[in-house]
Amino acid sequence: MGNLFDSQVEIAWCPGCGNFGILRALKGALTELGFSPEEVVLVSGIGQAAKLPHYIAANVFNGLHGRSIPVALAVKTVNPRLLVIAESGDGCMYGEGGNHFLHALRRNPDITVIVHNNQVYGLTKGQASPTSEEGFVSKAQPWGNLSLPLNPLSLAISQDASFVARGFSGDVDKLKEIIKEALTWRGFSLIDVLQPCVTFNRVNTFAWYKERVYYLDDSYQPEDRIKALEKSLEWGDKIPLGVIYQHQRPTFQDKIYSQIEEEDLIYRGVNFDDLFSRGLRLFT
Amino acid sequence: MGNLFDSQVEIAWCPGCGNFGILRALKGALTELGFSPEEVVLVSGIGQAAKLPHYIAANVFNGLHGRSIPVALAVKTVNPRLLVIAESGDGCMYGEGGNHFLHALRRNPDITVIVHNNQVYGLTKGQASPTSEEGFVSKAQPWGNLSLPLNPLSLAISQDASFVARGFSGDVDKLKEIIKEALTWRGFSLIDVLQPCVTFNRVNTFAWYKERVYYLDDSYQPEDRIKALEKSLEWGDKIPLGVIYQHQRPTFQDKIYSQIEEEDLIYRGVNFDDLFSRGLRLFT
Amino acid sequence: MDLNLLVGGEAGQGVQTVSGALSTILQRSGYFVFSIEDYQSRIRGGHSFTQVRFSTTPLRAALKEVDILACLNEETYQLHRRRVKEGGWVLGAVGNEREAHFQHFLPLNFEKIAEGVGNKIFANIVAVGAILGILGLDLESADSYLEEIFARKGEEIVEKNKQALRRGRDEVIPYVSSPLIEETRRGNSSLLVLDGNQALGWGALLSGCQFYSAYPMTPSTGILNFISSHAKEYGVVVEQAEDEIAAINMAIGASYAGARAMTATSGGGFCLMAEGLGLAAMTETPLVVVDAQRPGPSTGLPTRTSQGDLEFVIHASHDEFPRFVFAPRDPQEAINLVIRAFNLAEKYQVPVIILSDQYLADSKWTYENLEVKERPDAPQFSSFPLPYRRYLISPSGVSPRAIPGLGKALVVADSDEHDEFGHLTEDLNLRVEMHKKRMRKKETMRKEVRLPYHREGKDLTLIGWGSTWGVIEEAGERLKAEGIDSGIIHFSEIYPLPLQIEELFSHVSLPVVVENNYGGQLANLLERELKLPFPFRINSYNGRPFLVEELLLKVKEVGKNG
Amino acid sequence: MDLNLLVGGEAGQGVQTVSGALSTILQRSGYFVFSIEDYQSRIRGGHSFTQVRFSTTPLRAALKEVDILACLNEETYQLHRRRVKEGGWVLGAVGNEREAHFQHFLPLNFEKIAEGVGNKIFANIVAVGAILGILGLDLESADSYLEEIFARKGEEIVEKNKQALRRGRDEVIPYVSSPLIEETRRGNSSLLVLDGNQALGWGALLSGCQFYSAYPMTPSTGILNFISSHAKEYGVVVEQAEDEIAAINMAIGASYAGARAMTATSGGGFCLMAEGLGLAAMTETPLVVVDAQRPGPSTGLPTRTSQGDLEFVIHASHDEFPRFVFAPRDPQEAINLVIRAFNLAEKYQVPVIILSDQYLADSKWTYENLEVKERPDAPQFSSFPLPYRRYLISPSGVSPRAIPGLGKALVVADSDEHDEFGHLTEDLNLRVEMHKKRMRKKETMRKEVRLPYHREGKDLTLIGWGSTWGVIEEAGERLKAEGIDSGIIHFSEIYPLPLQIEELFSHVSLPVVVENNYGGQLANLLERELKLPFPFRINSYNGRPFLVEELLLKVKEVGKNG
Ligand SMILES: Cc1ncc(C[n+]2csc(CCOP(=O)(O)OP(=O)(O)O)c2C)c(N)n1
Ligand SMILES: Cc1ncc(C[n+]2csc(CCOP(=O)(O)OP(=O)(O)O)c2C)c(N)n1
Ligand code: SF4
Ligand code: SF4
Ligand SMILES: [Mg+2]
Ligand SMILES: [Mg+2]
Repeated sequence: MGNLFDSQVEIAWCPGCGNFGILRALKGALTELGFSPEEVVLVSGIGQAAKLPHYIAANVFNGLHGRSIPVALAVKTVNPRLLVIAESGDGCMYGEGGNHFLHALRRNPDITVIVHNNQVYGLTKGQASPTSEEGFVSKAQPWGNLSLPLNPLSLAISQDASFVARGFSGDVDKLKEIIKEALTWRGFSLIDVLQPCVTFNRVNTFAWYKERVYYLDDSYQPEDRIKALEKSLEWGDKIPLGVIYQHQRPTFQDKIYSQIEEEDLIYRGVNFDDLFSRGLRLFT
Repeated sequence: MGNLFDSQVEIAWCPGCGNFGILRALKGALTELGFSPEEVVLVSGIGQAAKLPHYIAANVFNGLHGRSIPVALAVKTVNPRLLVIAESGDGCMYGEGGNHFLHALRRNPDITVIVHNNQVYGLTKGQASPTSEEGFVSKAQPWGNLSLPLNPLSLAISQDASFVARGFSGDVDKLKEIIKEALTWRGFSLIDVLQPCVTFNRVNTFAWYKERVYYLDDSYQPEDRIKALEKSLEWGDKIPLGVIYQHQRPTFQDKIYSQIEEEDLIYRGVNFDDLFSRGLRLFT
Repeated sequence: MDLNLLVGGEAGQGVQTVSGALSTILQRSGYFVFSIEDYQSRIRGGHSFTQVRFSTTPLRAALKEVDILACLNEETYQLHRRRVKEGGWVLGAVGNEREAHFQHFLPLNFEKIAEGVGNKIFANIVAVGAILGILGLDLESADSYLEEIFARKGEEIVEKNKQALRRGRDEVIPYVSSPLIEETRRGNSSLLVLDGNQALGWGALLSGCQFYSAYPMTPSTGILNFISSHAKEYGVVVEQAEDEIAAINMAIGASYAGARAMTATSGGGFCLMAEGLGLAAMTETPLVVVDAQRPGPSTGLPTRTSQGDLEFVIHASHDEFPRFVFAPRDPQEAINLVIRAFNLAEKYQVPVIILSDQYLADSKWTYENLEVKERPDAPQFSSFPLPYRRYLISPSGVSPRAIPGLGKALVVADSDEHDEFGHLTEDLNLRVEMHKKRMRKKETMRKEVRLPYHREGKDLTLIGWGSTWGVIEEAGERLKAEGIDSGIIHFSEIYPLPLQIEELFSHVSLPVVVENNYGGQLANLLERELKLPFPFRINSYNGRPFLVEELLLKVKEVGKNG
Repeated sequence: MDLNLLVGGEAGQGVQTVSGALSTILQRSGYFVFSIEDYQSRIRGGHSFTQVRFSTTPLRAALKEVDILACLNEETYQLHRRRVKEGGWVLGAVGNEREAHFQHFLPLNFEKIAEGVGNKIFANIVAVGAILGILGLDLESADSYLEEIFARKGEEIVEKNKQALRRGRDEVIPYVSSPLIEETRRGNSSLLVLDGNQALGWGALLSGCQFYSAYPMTPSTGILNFISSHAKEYGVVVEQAEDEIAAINMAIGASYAGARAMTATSGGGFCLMAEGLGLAAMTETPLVVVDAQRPGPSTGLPTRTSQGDLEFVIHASHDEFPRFVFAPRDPQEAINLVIRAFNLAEKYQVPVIILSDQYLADSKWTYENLEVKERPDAPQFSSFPLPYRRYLISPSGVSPRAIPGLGKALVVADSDEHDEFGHLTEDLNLRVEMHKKRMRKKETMRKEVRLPYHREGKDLTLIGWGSTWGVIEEAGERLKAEGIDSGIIHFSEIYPLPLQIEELFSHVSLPVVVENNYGGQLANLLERELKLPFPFRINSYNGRPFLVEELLLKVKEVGKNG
C-alpha cells in the first residue's frame, strides 16, 4: 500500500488485531484527503492503540496514559493550521482520561478523537475496561465485571458534542469514509471504533461484532439530538454504525482567536522588544 | 430548629447564601427519616459547599477537592449499614471530580450525591465552573466563559444512573422531600441543587432561578429514559425540578457482597489466626 | 520615617480594598510601601487584616509593631492591641475605656459614620479617611484612586466614597496635634507597587508566554487573573482547565507546538501535576510551572504561607531527571526569574519550577527603578537534516528542537523510552545512552545557576531562600546596628546548587538557616550537598510570614545557644 | 550443583509458560529455583526470555553464565549465545554450523517437532521436554503440572502437551551421555515457589486486608490479579478504579470506615496518588501503598526494573508528614513487611509505602521453610469519652481512633487544618500544635524501624536496599571466596532511618553503594542523614536487574579505584 504516510517502525501488535484495520483506514483517509505528513499531528496516550502514531509518518506526541485530549487541544489551539488527531484505547480515553473527554465536549476544539474500543485493557493484559460488558471475566475480575459499560456515544450526545460516530475496524473502507468525514468536520469529532482484540477479548470477537453491526441508512437524520440519543442506546443484537449525531457550533479555536484578535499564535512571531516596552507601561 | 443534627461549628458562609437552604433541607430530611447521627456519614470535597458536613452533627470525611465520590463509595462498601452522602460544589463534583462522577454512574453504589450547583467556583472567588453559562464573566474569564455548561442530568441519564433529580435551595420544603426520596432510594442517587451564590454569581440569582423553575407534576413518568433525556435538556426560560429519572438496578454493594459471600465487612471481624492458617495452605 | 498601619475586620468588610487604597495612595504620594494580607479561607466573616508599612526609603519586610491600628470590629482590637506602639493610635468602636492606656485611643464607630453617608458598607473608606487624617496626607490622591476603582459602579458610589473618606478624616482632625508624617514627599510617579502574583504574571507576559493553562487554587489564582486581564493585549491563550492534570498537559502540548507555555498551582495541584512534570522531562518539552506554596499537608491552610514544598518539587515525579528550581525573593526578582525560567527551560528543554508562596503572592512591594535585567531569548527553530532526530544524542545532552508544522521535520515526542527519532524502543543499551543524555544536562545546568546573594558577617550568617529575603536582610541590619556582625546567604536559584557552592560555604560564620517550614528543607539540602551539619535552624510553620522583630528575637535565642 | 537455564523467543511463543513449567517442575523435584522474567511492553513479537536457575541449596540471585540456552527463535541465539558456558548446551534451529563451537549444539526445530503433535504452538513445551531430557529428570512432575494448568482447556490439549514434552525429550536423549543433574533429590513437598507480586498480595491477605483498590499498571498488576483470585475465599473487596486517584481515595475511604486497605501502582500512578498520600497523612488514616518501580521518567520502560523512586516517595506530597518507606529484599520478606506495614500504618495512623520493582515482582524464589514471623495486630477500636476528639493532641502524636458507625463517637476527619474534633480551623496556634502532633510521631517511628541487615567485612562493605539483597549477598560471598573480605549493609526499612544508624556506620569498611538507579538515591539519603560522603557507587539503570558476575566485576573496578 506504498503510501506517503508509511512509517519504518516495526508494528508491535498481535497478528489479526483489529488495530491494523484502523491504521489502514486512517492512512487511507489522510492520503485521500490530500494531507501531507508535516501538517498532521497524532497525539496518543498509552496502550496498544496508543502505539498507532508511531506507525504513521507524521508529527507525533505519544504522551501519558489518559492525557491525549488536553495535549491535542493545546496543539490545535497554538497552531490551528495543523490537523490534530487524538487517538487511543477505550481505557485511556474513557477510563484514566474520562474527565478530559467530558470537558472537551463542552469546549468543542476542532480535533478528531478516535477511540480504539476493544472493550478491554490490552497492553496491561486483559482487565475489564470502562466499556467491557457487565460480567466480562478477567484475571482481575474473576467474578466478572460488576459495572455497566460506559456508553460513550450517549455521553457525547448528552453534552451536545459536535460530531459523534461509530465505526468498525473490520470494515476498513467504510471506516475510512467515516474518518474522512470526521477529519473534515469543523469542531470536535468522536469516532468510537469497535476493534476486536484477538488476545484478550474472547467475548466481543470479530464474528460477534460482524453479526451485530449495521450501517445507518440515508433516511437517518443525524441532526436530531433526541433521535440520536435514542439511537446511541441501541446495543445488543443490533449495533448501529455511521454518524449518529452532528451539530455545528463555534469551535474553541474560533472563540479564542476572536478574543485575542491575533494571528494563529505560532505564526505571529513574538516581538520581544515590543513586548517589553508594552510591559513596562503596564504598571506605570 | 433545635435538632438532633445540630452542630456547634460556626457557619462560614455569606449571609443570604443558597447553601443555608440546602443545609436546612438536609437536616430536615435526616430528622424526618429518623436517622441518628452515628448512622450517617457525610463525605465532601473542598469548596464552600464542601464545608456543609461540619455544620451537621454526623460522621464526616471532608477530603480532597474533587474526590468525595471514591471515598463515599468505599465507606458504603465497607459498611453498608451506614447512610452515606457525598456532597460538594459543582466545581468539585463535575470539574476536578468529573471522572469519579462518570464512573460512579456505571457502578451504582448506594450513595446519595448532592451537588450544590451555584454555577461558579465560590471559595476561590468567582471563576467559571463547569456549569457556568456560556459568556459568564469573571476575573479569570474577562471575555466570558467560552465553553458550554455541562448538563449533569443528561450526563447521568445517558449512563442510566439510577435516580436523577434537580432541586432548588430556595424552596427548602420541596428540596427536603426530594432529598428524602434520594436517601431512601436503593442505588446511586444524584440531586443537582440550584443554589444562588450571592457574592460571585450575579447572573443566576435567586430571582433568576425563581422566575424559571417549576416542578414536574404527577403526570410526568420518571421511568422513561428517552423522555427523561428530553426533559433534562430543558434549560432556559423553564427549568424543571423534581425527580427527572429513576430506574432500579442492582447496587454495587449488592453485587460485591454476593461475590464475596460475607457479612458486611466491618462487622464480620477478622480472625487473624484463621487467616493465617488458611494463608499458609495457599502455596502448599 | 517608617510607619506601620494595621487595618482589620471580617471578610466582607472590605479590608482588601483598604489595603489597595492605602498602598496606592501612599505610593502616589511618593512613599515606599510594603503591605501584607492576612485572611481566612472564607468569603464572609472570620478575621482578616492588612498591614501597610511605608517609608521614604525602600522596604522589604513587615513589622510587628504598629503605629495605627484601625479596627472595623471588636475582634481586630482584641487580636492586635498588644502590637500597638507606645504613643500609637487605635481607631474604632472597640475595647473599653479602661483599656485605653494608649496615648491616642479614638473610639470611632466607622459603621455609624458610614451610615451617615447612606450605608455602613462605606465603613472601610471612613477608616481610610481617618488614617489619612492622622497621617496628615491631603485627599487628592485618595480621591483620584476612588474615582478609578469605583468608576464602573457609577458616579453616585464614587461620590459617597469620597464623602466617607472626608467624614473619616474630619472625625480625627480635632485630635491630631501633629500629623505622623514628618517628611512630606512630592508624588513620585516612577514608584511602582506590585504583588508577587502580578510580578509572576508580568514575567510571563514579558517572556512572550503565549499559552497559560491553570486550575484555580489559592494562592496562585492571582496569576491567572492577572494574565487573563492582559491576555487580549498580549495575545495569550488563557484556558482554565478542568483539573490540574489537564492544565499541565495542555501547557506541554502548547510548548510542543511551539508556544512558550506556563501553568501555576499550589501544593495539592502540584501533586496532580507530578506525572506531567515527568512527561515534560521525558519528551524534553520546555515548561515553566509555578508552585505557590501554602501550609499542608493536604488542603491544609489555603490562604496562609509556607515554604514546605522545596524537597517535594526537587524530587517530584518518579525516576530521575534534571530540572531547575527557583524561588524569587521579591516581585522584582520574580519578573526576572520568570524570564530566566522561560529562557532556561527552552535552552535545556527541561521543566523549570518556580516556588512562590502566599506571602510573596499577596504582598505588595514598591520599586523606584524596577530593574528588569533579563531579556527573553528569541526561540531558535532552524532547519535540520531529514529525517529529523528529535532526540539526537549530543555531547551536551540537548538536541536541536523542531516545531511541528513549521518545516519539513516530523517531530516525534514520546513518553516511553525512545530512540533518537522519538520512536519507542526496547533497546536497553540505547536506554542507557538516552538516560545519560538527559542527565548530562545537569552538569551544564549547574554552571548556569547563579550563586546565592552573599554578604559576609563575622558573627553569624543568616541563610534563607525565596520570599524570606527581605525580612532576613532587615533583621540582619538591625543585628548589625546592635553590634552583631551578621552576614547573609540567600538563595533564589536553589536547584541544582551552583558549582562553587562548596567554596562559598568554606568560610562562613555560624550558619543559621531560616525557613518557613518545619523540617528545615534548605538546611537538609545543604547538608546533603555539602556534607556539613547545619544544626542551627529557625523554623516557623504557623502559616504567617516572619515579622522583623520576631525573627530578630529568634536569632538572638539561637545566638545564646549557638 | 547450580544450573542456569535460559529460554527465549518472541512474545506470544509462551516463554512465560516455560518459566512457570520449569520452575514448578524443578521445585516439585526438590530443587531450589530462582527465575527472572525479561519481556517487552507488547503482547506479540519482540524478544522475551526467562532465566531459571536451580540448585540443591537456596538461591537468591540470577547469573549471567548459562548452562542450557533454548532458542524458540533465531534472535534468542544471537542475543544470548555469548552467555553459554564452555561445555554448555544450545538448543534450537538457530545459528549456523560454523558457530557451533559449543560442545553441545543441537539444532532442534521446536516448531517443526511441535507440528508433529498437531500445532506449532506446542513448541515451547517441546523445548521444556528437551531441557528436562538434558537435565535427566523424569516426566512425572512435568505431566502432572501440564494436567493442572491445561485442565480448563480440555483433555485433548493436555494430551498433546504431554506428547510435545515427550517428543522434545526423545530428540535429545541420543545426545545425552550423562545428564546434567548429578544430585537427584526426592520431591520436597515443603518447597514453596513464589514471586514478589504473589508475596505482596499474600502479605495483604494474611494481614486481614479487606479492601484493595487499584488501577492496572505494570509491574504492580500481578498483585491485583493475585488478590482477586483469592478475594472470595478471604472476603476482600477488590475494585479496579477508574484511575489511580480514585484508587487511593477509595482505599482511604475504606480505611476511614474501619477496613484494612491497600492500593498498588507504579511510578506514574504513584504521581497521581501523591495528593491522596497527603490526605491520608492529614486525616491520619492508616494506608498501605505499594509502588512497584520501573524505569522512567514518565512512561519509560513499563516492563523493566528500577530503583528510581526512593527519593520521590520519601518526599511525595506537599509540605511535611511522617511516613514509613519499606523495600522488601525478597518475597519472604515482602510478606512480612506487608504485615508489618499494616500494623504500623494502624499503630501510627500514617501512610506506609512499600517499594517493590519489576525484578522483585516477577521473579520466583523458592523457600523450604517460609518464615512468616510477623503477626497482624488485631485493630483496637475501644470506646471514647464523648464528644469524641478524633485528633486529640497527645504526647505521642497518636490519637485514639474510632470508626464511624461502630459506637456513639462521631468521627470527623478533615483535609484542612483542623481542631481536635476534626473541624476546620483558622486558629494558627492550634495549627502549630496540630502540625507538631503529626510530626512528633516521627520520633517514635524512628525507634520502630529495624536496623539494616549487617555483616561485617574488613575490606569493603557493599550497601544496598530492597530487591538487590540477594545479588549483593552472593557477590559478597564470591568476593570472600576470592579472599576479599566484603561486608554487607542492606536496608529493607529505609525511612525514617533508624536511630542507631550513625553508630552502625561509625565503623564500616570502604562503603560501596549498589543501586538500580542513576543518581544513587540511598547514597544521597545516607550522605544527608550521616553527613558523610559516599563516593563509591555502583549504579545500573538499563532496566535489568544486576547479575552476579556483572556486579562482581563492577565491585572489583571500584576496588581498583577506591
Ligand atoms: C498513569 C498510568 N496508569 C496506568 C498505566 C498502565 N497502562 C498502560 S496501557 C493501560 C490500559 C490500556 O488499555 P486501553 O487504553 O484500552 O488500550 P489497549 O491496550 O486496549 O489498546 C494501562 C492501564 C499507565 N501507563 N499510566
Ligand atoms: C487539587 C485542588 N485544586 C484546586 C483547589 C482549589 N479549590 C478549592 S475550592 C475550589 C472550587 C470551589 O468551587 P465549587 O466546587 O463549585 O464549590 P463552591 O465554593 O462554589 O461551593 C477550588 C478550585 C483545591 N483545593 N485542590
Ligand atoms: S493485545 Fe489485543 S489490542 Fe493489543 S495488539 Fe493484541 S490483539 Fe490487538
Ligand atoms: S461565596 Fe457564594 S457560595 Fe460561597 S458562601 Fe458566599 S454566597 Fe455562598
Ligand atoms: Mg482497550
Ligand atoms: Mg460552585
